Amino acid sequence: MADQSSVTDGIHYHQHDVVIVGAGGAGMRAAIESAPKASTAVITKLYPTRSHTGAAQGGMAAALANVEEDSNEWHTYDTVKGGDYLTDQDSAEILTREAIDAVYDLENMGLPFNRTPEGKIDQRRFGGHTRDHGKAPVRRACYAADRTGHMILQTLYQNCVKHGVQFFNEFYVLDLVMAEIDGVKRVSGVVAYELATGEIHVFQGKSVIFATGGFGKIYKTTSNAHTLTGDGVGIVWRKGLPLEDMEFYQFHPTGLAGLGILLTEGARGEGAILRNASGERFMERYAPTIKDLAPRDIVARSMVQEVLDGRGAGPHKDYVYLDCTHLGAEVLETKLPDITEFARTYLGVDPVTERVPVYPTAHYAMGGIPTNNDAEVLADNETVVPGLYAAGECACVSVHGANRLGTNSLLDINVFGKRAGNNAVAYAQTADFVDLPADAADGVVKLLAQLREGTGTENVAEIRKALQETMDRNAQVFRTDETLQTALADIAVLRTRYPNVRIHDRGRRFNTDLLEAVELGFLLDLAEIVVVSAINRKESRGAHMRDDYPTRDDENYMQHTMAYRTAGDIGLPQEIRLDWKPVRFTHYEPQERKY
Amino acid sequence: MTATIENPNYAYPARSAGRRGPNLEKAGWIFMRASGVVLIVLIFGHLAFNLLWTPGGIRAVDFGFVGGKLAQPFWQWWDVLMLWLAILHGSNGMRTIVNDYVHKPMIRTVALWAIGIAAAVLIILGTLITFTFNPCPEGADLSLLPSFCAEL
Amino acid sequence: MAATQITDNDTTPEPVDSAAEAADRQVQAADAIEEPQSFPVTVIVRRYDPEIDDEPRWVDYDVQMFATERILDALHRIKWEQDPSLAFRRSCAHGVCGSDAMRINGKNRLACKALVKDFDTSKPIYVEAIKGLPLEKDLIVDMEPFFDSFREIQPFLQATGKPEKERHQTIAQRERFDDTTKCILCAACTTSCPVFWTDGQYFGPAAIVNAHRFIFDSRDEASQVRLDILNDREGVWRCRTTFNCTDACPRGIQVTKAIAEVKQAMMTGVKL
Amino acid sequence: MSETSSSLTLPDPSPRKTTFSGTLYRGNEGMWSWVLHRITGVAIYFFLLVHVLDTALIRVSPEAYNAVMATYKNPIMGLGEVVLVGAVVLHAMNGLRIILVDAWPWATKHQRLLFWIVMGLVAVLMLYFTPTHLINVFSPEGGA
Ligand SMILES: Cc1cc2nc3c(=O)[nH]c(=O)nc-3n(C[C@H](O)[C@H](O)[C@H](O)COP(=O)(O)OP(=O)(O)OC[C@H]3O[C@@H](n4cnc5c(N)ncnc54)[C@H](O)[C@@H]3O)c2cc1C
Ligand code: HEM
Ligand code: SF4
Ligand code: F3S
Ligand code: FES
Repeated sequence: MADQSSVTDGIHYHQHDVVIVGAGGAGMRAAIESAPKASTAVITKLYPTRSHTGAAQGGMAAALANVEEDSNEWHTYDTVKGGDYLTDQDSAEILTREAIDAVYDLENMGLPFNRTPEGKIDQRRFGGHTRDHGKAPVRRACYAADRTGHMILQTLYQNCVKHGVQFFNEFYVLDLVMAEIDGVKRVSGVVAYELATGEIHVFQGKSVIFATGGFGKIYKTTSNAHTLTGDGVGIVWRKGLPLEDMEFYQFHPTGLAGLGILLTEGARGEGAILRNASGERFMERYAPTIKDLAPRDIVARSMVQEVLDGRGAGPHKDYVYLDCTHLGAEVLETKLPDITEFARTYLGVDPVTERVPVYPTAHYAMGGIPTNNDAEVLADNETVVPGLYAAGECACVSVHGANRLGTNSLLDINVFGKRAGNNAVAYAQTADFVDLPADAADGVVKLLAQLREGTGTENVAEIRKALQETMDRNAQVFRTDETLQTALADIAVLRTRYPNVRIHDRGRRFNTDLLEAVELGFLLDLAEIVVVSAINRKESRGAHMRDDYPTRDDENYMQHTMAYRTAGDIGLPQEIRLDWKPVRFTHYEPQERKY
Repeated sequence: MTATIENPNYAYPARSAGRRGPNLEKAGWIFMRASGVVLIVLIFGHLAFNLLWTPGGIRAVDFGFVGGKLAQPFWQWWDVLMLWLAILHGSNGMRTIVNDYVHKPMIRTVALWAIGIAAAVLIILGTLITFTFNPCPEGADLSLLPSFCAEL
Repeated sequence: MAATQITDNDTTPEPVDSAAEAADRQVQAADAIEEPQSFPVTVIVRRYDPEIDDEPRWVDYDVQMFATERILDALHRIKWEQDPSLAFRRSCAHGVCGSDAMRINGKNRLACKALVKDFDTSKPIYVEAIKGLPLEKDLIVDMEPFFDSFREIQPFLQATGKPEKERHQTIAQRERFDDTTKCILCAACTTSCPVFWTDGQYFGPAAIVNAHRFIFDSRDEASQVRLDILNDREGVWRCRTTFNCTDACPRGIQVTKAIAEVKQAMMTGVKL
Repeated sequence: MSETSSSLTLPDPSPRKTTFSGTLYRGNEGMWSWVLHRITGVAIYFFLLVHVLDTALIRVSPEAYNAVMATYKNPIMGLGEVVLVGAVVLHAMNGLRIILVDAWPWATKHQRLLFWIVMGLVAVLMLYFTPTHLINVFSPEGGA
């Protein structure tokens, strides 16, 4: 086992067999596999229990059939169809097959799921999950009240404590170190910035797993945490590795209007209904079979359509209602206590007696770092980067295709987190360390110095706000070439302003000012890729709804977008090359998506 | 009381081994409650009898009065029990408080010993006096003694 | 997107109409209210930069706030518009990650759950770091001692045998420890505890809450181990039932009750 | 292998400040009842030390004992006795509250109400005790 550390020239060097970046659900699930077998370091910019997995509410899908007949084949079908057939079907099969063990693993680790009267794990309905290929909604989501993600995060952290996993808390990974050996790019380690001291740490690892979560902060209204700035995805991108399907960003239908705080789809799973200003249950018009439990892209789109058609509620007619009043206080207090409280606290609306104003909120990145089914990161459509893995929301396997089904992400982080952990250990047990180049830390040192010593006058918060606003306005649920071009032009301007940002905090300790500037850099990079990929996809599929190309175009676009960075540096325009990657099919022929 | 130190005293980093191991905290906790309940009866009885129900209250408390009480086994046992429980209860409470606020090991040791010694001395002294007490000491001014001394 | 005419062929039971109507009226009434107005609020933050300051100091900031906003928004406004060097932790911004416990007007709260409207804004709002953990910078404290206590109580399920599927548990058994599963390890409770402030040695309510979560889990077999750990000089017996923890807990956990249950389990054994 | 990063952070160059305590923590009934309990407990403790010693004088001589008892009869001490009895009553009643809060879930839940009940009981008891006692203290010599 390698587990050493030293200091040279003020830079700390550490060596671990497996280095995991991120301590959310995916990172910690991987750590639980790898820590008992190999020296493992988990580097995380947040204390593990602060990770945004803890915010997930509704549930985790698995065809346990505890309350109703179910099969993982149906689950696969739903996942593929939910993803508007862009889902890689072999990956979806793995996801749904291993789902069952993933849930039992968590239960055995201690997760307190809600129970059926027989003492088994209880299950509830969720959008897009159906029995027998779309016949009716099915109870597939395993849940713990409306804090399933909280319980998953806590349980995984608890088990990391049990295994003595070594955490480096509040360490921001800012760079990936790779070396080319015999023409093959290999991973050598990562470089991190320690928030508490401002010191630089280089972690050398035989294998490195990225599990850094999403990047919802490219949008203004989002269910995502302030810290979800897509650092991991941005780092990989800056290393010249591709990103997949970045145009597919999911908008969750029921965010608290104006705030974006999420109200789980589990509410609709329990029977809540969406209504427009006149009280009409409008989803009957858009998805007659499963109505409010249609997949998110469809529901979000329908809601926006209602508002655009003038049927929105509120003083500005800019939201619709989630009606839970008929569920009764009992169901709300026992099965949906947290969201009930959110509505009361943040909107002053009591779901027991009042309808809750809701509107779609930026929620989940279907795209990200491309990996194969073994969670290995891809350098192009096929070539893996030896030793480099990615899992969780930052990765794109792709099991979610063009639109993720609710409860499939908590599943994804567990199934592919586990796979990443196992494979990373197996690799580390056979491979050697790749030598760190002497200048391993230079990139980060330079980046930080540039920002810290900048003498410009630009304000980080202002640029970020402008970015988020243009993204909200122009690259949201409905997109057109025109809006996307506007967004692109705005981002280009913001990119030129970015190098002139001024850091006011010149200190070393807990310099959050500096880090917000670094994070903004990633946001700018990623937002641009989202927009460029979206412009390129001239069809509507899943979460990507082009008003100017309102139909799905399987002939030209039944393939994944692959974006590559060909040039660019901080402040310089980046050059993005787009390419395609075929979708993998097994059993399911693309069909028109009706619910 | 509530305005205490900003930062924990790093002379004791997070629960050092030296402060671990078997202890009597549980017994002490139960004792505080049990003795408290009994003390209510004893102390309230004591106060009521001496200050409220005896005509004249505090004015009437003198050697004669106390001597008269302590001549009876009932009050002897009452007072001794009260003495033991109150001292033990109070001392244990003081020990808690010292542990809470006195962080310098030297001073803490001294304070804890002082509480212990004071408790031992007072309990022994009080018990001995109650049981060896003579309400009618020889050669004393009869008017100061309990009335029954006159009959001797 | 085709918007067909409004249909009314609902197959699922409709909510009781009166309730829906009532809700509607309420909402309509709310709709009539004018645009919300922002107003100035003075926030006084206790700043401390160990690289510059010998001692913490209070700094005043004036910010424009809306009644529905949170104290976290005020801090962001200060950081983003006035003084970017202000340091504090935060992430989720809706009370589920436990990052931003701080002392606001003398009480521990999550900044993201403290709404401006709940304060008397004619007076300044005081914001300072939580008490009893080493102050690192501004509103940031060192959380390691806190997590040390948490880790010490063996906060993970200990059960022998590997069941084929799930371990069974009745709804009632699951309910028994539901309250304490809600903990987000924000430390608001532990750092509101007067006993903890005295020397930082007390395990603290958060550790006990998390022990409780396992002690009363019917699947766990190590309850006694945890009870022994907490039957310590610095364990449950140090709790003086001051209820600051219960009042501070942003998740509404009945912390003192949980502590009482752990004490009782130490005396009479675990009753599930 | 340590579990956390703490072993890796460098020790602080400057010692941490422990000077300023910030604002007073604004606890509720539970905290203030504990503050009162503690203060009264300490007060009673020190009185008890003295009280055992003065009572011990009965072993010395009736004169000696009566001499100290005379000081207890002084009006200022008489007022002090009211405060002391108040402390005992408060400590005792709150002690009962603590016991209930520890043992009985209903009381745990309603501890605030119980605090005010305790305050009420203390007031009632003191309204009974104070006049009776002060009449004795201030009544003319030999009024017994
Ligand atoms: C409000 C909400 C509700 C949801 N509900 C559900 C649901 O009911 N069902 C479902 O299936 N899915 C749900 N999701 C989606 C799902 O929760 C997330 O996609 C999933 O939890 C992501 O997990 P993760 O491990 O990939 O990332 P995260 O949990 O976000 O963790 C990211 C980790 O990476 C670390 N990190 C990031 N950048 C760096 C860096 N530069 N250096 C070091 N560390 C870094 C962070 O510290 C963190 O530990 C929900 C999401 C949200 C926002
Ligand atoms: C009259 C009946 C009494 C009752 C019912 C009573 C009850 C209690 C209880 C239950 C406690 C424990 C508090 C806790 O653990 O939080 C306590 C503590 C204490 N008691 Fe008493 N007590 C009584 C009399 C006395 C007397 C006579 C003294 C003084 C000699 C005294 C001194 C103390 C002290 C110093 C403490 C510690 C306070 C603390 O730790 O905060 N008590 N009492
Ligand atoms: S018990 Fe409540 S206050 Fe304490 S850490 Fe947990 S959530 Fe925070
Ligand atoms: S604040 Fe502290 S004293 Fe007990 S009731 Fe809570 S742990
Ligand atoms: S920011 Fe997550 S709890 Fe406040």
